[in-house]
Amino acid sequence: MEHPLLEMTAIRKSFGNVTALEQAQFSLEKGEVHALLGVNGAGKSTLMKILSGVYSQDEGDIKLNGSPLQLRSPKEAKEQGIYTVYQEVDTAIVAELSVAENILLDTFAGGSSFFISQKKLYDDARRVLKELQSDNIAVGQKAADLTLAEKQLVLIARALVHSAKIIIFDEPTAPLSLHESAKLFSVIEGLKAQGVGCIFISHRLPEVFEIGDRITVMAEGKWVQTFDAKAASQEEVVESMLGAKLSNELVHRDHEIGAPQLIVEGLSDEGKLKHLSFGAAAGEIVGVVGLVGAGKTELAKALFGESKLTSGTITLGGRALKLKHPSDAIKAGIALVPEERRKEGLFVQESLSANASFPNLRRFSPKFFMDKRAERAFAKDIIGRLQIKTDNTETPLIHLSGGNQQKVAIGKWMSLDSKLYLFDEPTKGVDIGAKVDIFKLIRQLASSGKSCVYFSSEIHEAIGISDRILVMYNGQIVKEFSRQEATQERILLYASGGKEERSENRQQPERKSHTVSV
Amino acid sequence: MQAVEKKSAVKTGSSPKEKAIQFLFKYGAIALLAIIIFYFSTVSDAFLTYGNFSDIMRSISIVTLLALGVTFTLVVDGFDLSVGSTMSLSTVVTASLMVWYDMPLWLVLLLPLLIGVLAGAVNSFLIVVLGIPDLLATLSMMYIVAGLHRTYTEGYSIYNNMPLTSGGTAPGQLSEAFLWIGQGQMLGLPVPVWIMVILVLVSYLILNHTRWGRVLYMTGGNAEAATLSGVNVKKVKFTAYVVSGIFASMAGILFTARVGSGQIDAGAPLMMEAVAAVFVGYSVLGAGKPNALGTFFGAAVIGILLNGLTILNLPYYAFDIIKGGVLVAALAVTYVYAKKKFSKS
Amino acid sequence: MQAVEKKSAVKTGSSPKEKAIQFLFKYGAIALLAIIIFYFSTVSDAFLTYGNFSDIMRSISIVTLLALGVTFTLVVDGFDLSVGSTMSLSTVVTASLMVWYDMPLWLVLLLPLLIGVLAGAVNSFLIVVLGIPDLLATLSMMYIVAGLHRTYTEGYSIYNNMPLTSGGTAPGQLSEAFLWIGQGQMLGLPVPVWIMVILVLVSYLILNHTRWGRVLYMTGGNAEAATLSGVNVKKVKFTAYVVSGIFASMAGILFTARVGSGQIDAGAPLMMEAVAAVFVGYSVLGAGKPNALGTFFGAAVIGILLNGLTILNLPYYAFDIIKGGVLVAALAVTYVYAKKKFSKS
Amino acid sequence: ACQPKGEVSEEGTSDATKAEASDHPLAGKKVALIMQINLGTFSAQYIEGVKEQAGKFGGSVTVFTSEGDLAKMASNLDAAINQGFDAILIDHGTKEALNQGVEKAVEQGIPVVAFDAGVDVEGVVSLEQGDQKMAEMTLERLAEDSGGEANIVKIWVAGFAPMERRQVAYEKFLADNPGIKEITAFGGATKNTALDTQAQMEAILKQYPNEGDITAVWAAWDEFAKGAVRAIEQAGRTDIKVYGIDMSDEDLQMIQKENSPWVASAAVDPMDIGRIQVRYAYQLINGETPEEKVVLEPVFVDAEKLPSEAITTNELSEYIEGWGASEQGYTDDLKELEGK
Ligand SMILES: Nc1ncnc2c1ncn2[C@@H]1O[C@H](COP(=O)(O)OP(=O)(O)OP(=O)(O)O)[C@@H](O)[C@H]1O
Ligand SMILES: Nc1ncnc2c1ncn2[C@@H]1O[C@H](COP(=O)(O)OP(=O)(O)OP(=O)(O)O)[C@@H](O)[C@H]1O
Ligand SMILES: [Mg+2]
Ligand SMILES: [Mg+2]
Repeated sequence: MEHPLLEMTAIRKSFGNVTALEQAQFSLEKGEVHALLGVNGAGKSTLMKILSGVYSQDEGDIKLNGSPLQLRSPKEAKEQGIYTVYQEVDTAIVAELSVAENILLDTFAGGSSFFISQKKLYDDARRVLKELQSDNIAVGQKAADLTLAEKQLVLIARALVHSAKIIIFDEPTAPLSLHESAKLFSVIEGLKAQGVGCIFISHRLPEVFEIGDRITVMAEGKWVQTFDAKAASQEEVVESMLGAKLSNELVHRDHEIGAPQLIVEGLSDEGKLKHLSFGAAAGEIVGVVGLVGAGKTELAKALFGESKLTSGTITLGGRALKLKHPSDAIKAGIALVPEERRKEGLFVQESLSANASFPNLRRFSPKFFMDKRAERAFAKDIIGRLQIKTDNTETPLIHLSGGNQQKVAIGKWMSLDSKLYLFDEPTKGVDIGAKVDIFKLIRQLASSGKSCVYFSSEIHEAIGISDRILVMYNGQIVKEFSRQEATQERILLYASGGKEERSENRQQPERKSHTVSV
Repeated sequence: MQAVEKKSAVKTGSSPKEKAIQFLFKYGAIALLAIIIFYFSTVSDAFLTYGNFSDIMRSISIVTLLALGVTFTLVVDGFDLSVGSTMSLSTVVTASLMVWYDMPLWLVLLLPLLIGVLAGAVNSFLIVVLGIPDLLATLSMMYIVAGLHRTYTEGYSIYNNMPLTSGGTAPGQLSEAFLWIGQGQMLGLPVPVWIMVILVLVSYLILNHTRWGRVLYMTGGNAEAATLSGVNVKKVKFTAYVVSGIFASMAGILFTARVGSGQIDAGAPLMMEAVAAVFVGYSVLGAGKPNALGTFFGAAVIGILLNGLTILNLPYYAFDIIKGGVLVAALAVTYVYAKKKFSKS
Repeated sequence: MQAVEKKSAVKTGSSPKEKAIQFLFKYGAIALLAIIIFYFSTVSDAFLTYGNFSDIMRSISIVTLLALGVTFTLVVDGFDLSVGSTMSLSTVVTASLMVWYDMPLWLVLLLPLLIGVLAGAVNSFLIVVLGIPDLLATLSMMYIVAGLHRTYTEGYSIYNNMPLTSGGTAPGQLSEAFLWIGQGQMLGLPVPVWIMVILVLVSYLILNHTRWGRVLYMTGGNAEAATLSGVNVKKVKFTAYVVSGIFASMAGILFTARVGSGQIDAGAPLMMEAVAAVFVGYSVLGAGKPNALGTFFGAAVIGILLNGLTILNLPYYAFDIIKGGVLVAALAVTYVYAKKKFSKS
Repeated sequence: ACQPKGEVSEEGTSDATKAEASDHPLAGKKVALIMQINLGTFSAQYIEGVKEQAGKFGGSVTVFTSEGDLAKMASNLDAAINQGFDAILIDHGTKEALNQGVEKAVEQGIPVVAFDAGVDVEGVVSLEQGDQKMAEMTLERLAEDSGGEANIVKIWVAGFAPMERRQVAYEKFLADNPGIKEITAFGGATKNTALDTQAQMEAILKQYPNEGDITAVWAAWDEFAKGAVRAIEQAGRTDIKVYGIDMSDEDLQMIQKENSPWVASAAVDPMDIGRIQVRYAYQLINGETPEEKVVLEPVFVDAEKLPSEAITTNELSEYIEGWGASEQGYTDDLKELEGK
């Protein structure tokens, strides 16, 4: 029999004493789309980075068309025809350069020509964008001016420039709308037809089943199982990913919803937000969902005094607020757990205790001088209450795992008695175990009478935790669901700008359990 | 899209090499200083005397004040290249207030400080409001303030009873009380040393043991997170630059009192030295960040080296090699350690 | 972790204010230069003459070479503070090779370039291998190289038939052929102007029209992306610092040829000026980033201003105010525009 | 720009001379002053001398700054030629850097007068301080004061033509006076020369702590002397005397201070240098051919001769013979021009 296009066997990779991959394996045929699934941190990206020459494996073999291969740099991988669309868009885009230059970026490092003709550059870039049906993107503009989705398309275009043998798509659809995803799939179909092998990583199961031929599941750095996409069911795959059936144990609530607490009316800002009105009661968890780029983060920041409002009012506990700066919001009793915790929420080089005490320093320095004992005591208290895994209040946060860091980002608000908590994607990049802890925490806050607003693009999680769900699309709230009404399909429909009248009959509510994203 | 969170490979030093690096990081600078002092004292009896050390301390007092200001801006992740010029301006203004205008001492001490405040305020306007990066904004200010101070004196240094361009001689003199600040003694130590020690301690207390210090460090560590924790980052940066300006003008006042005249361009050469002192200070006791005690220590190391090398009769032109070498060593220890600690594999 | 790049609300200038800012960003610098030239030429007939302009061009040639080197390091998102010292070292070495050792011209031109390569290599060792931030590494190198060049000459400047410390006089002289580089004329233009123009054009072509240029800009724009595209970022940074060192030593050679002797500390005052030229260059034609033509333009603006201001008989001590003012204006245009464009809602 | 008492008009060009600009052939001339270094009191006084004299002749002065950079100085010289000045004065610099420009000026018929620049072009008047003489004057006094037996510290730096001329005299003097021994020498022309010298001198004093270890300090430049004097004063060492060269007004204040260790200096009045230089320039403008090498007579300033009350260099001529009263460079024509 002919050799498979690609074969990776018994791959091991560790970073210091973290083992990211152990006994990982993967294979790919010509003209096949092979999907790679696994929870956060399962090692998907790491495996692909080994394949693309960013890391080199500690152990294990890679064979291309049956012949063994050592990939020491991204350049060597490219010389073998292996191209990658990286998950973290901004690590691969050079914002200062033009779109055309970004698309043809790989040709600069290894190329042979010395002078570069701008015209040829633009022509080549246009040709590829046309293939992607995205020739509305001007090739001369700076990449910095693109939207996230457009940047993603540029990265995809970059892989298409070359006659690739293998293209790795690491979560390419995360920032794309349904329509844009559909365009991408037709491109992938085209690649298949040309005999290119595609590796496709995604957390959205439906599309994995739509585009994939085979599905491989990874967990904890190991290969778990490989399915035939036509034959397998979504439940099987999820079970294989989690090592257990997905339980709905979260869906328990025992607290009372009280009087209205937050009232927002007609809120608009200078950017994306247009005329939003909603509210949240004491003890209520309100989910705000929407696709990436819908404006959830903007809304959270607007409620926190981070952006300039052009109209609208915010009332909290009966008091109208004028928020010029986050400090006003904090004084009024609002806390924000921001989306990008390392950038916006935490001081990762500083100790846990310094982070925990920071929003309310006055409490820890009654006489101007810091009372370090009180600070440490408080940090210990937080560690206990949130079950943060660390041995010491003075360790810099950079040594904590993502989930534990996120707990600190929440815990730092515990020194204040806030009325309203805003959570922006609090489970982003957090593993399953920590996720459950965080949900519990949010629940606890709600039971003690706080209002919580939960911003997320993980729709099923929002359904799980929220009492009420608002759907955002393009800076507006387009629909409100009670928990009972909310299904993933209905929400997704509104979130991608659709309306229910036309499609309601086709969406089968019982498929809810199939469409799980992890 | 999530951040790639990387855990440090090794938390507690394990291999001997790691341990050695960690030791160097914590005590390297202090060990180095001890060795230097020991060496010089074997070479010359004059070195390890009370008198010589009080002279060394006095000789570093001006640069230390300047460096304390730089420390504050570095703490908030800024950078102030204009301190040298601000010090020059303050030097000539201080002298001119006495020599040209015969002003009372309190005004002579107050007005230069206001100039420092103003310089800091303009710096922060450029940085915070216009959004010009710190380095570039303060570089421009360095030129502007230097030009202003020369224009103010028309290129002259200012000294007692100097002749005026308009004819006649200047009415005033630097008063004894004023000169005492730079040249006097108190309780067995030169007054500039007292001033320096007090300001170092105050800066240390503020930076390491008060609410403000915490806010400054946290702002420098992550301005965005500080904003979202309720800190007005603009105000904090403003404060840091103003403090830096004030320290620079105090350095200028001290310089005038020490030298007994308002020398033109006095501060320019001290700027780089102050920056060097702060960075050598990074490596003290493993702080790895700007800190007041480290800054003092950095200035002291450089001062002691220069003093010792003069005693050794090393030619003056080799001093810069030593100065740069110490700086590289301190930086290497700090950053090689940091790289090990937060290594990206 | 990703940068928060938000789209400008308005892509094509819509409100008059936006348009004005955009216009300023693109043509502000050039308009300013035109106005300056026009103004000076109305004031003095001597200003707008061929002779005066060729003199201005010659006067900026040295600083432009230095600034081109700085441009390369800034393109890769570095910073080279050591160029001034490297230039000083190259100046005295060039002169000494002729005066002390009577070497043939080709060696006299080659050896200083090797010194530039070496300085660049040490810089990149500190930065790339040890991980010391660019600014600090090159600051240390600034001291070390400055010390080295003084030690090399024992503090002397080097001139024809100078007396030697060992007794006797030096055997050599700066040759006519060598001096021609700095003082000669060719096709109606001074030789230094030819050298400058050629190097500016070569730098421009390399940076903007070749593969290498893209690799350099790419590395500076996003080192991680460059790595993923197969660029060896360390090598690229290394190259940029070496190029910077070479430019600095060319500036030193040119200085020696222009001045006819190896002056000590010749480069130190030019460093800041070179940096200023590069930053003024950011604002030319809306580049918003370091670029060779902009750098030349920046040096020219400063040179023309200084020339014109002397014609106006402005006091010499006020020049720095103007220099700083131009720098602030250029920076303000660049960064206010950048802020508008990527304004954080 | 902020000096008090601005009653007298600020620039050299006074109203009185402007009125006659039209009727005298030598009136209304534009003079360019090209300087290598222009900071500090010495330079400021020198500029003032130039402006004063030019003002008296009804001319105006433009100062070109070079910040110590010879290349810039050469460029400034070019600019001055282009801009059509009537005369060019040069202060310091080197022959190699300036000869080309000076030749160009002479070709175009622009008179050039250089001070301490080492320029040698035909038709150019070169002024030079009597550097060797100044060194000799101070050293002789040193020998006299110490009775021929002394341990001295030399503060000197290489790399400047005047410094090197002084060094020649110094070495000859040591050879001739075996009783006088140099125990150590240092010195650096840094940007903060006086202060750095002070710190280094402090270290030297620590090294030689006993009375009599050091008899005297010989400073080849007043910036060095200033630093040394401060260090000695603050260490309370009354046994060490300081001898310096180049005295500016600021130094005078230090010399006059009670119990100052600074006992003598030799110098040419910086204002006089400026004045004389302008006079020669006007001689050249006037078509005369003065001698091409002019040595400025140094004056020995002896602390003992100074009065107890503080004086400035403007009044120094009352106590020190020959100060500020140099008539060098005057001709009858010039006297007449000034007199009007
Ligand atoms: N450079 C690194 N240094 C240290 N640890 C790393 C590094 N890169 C990845 N890891 C760790 O390796 C494990 C696997 O990460 P990887 O990014 O491959 O997961 P993933 O399956 O792609 O997850 P996701 O779905 O969130 O993208 C994680 O525990 C991660 O923290
Ligand atoms: N042009 C862009 N380039 C790169 N990243 C972008 C761009 N636009 C938005 N992003 C990133 O995409 C994410 C979502 O953007 P935005 O804040 O507009 O929407 P959102 O509704 O909050 O989405 P999210 O689901 O991420 O919370 C943010 O992390 C933002 O940094
Ligand atoms: Mg991943
Ligand atoms: Mg968001």
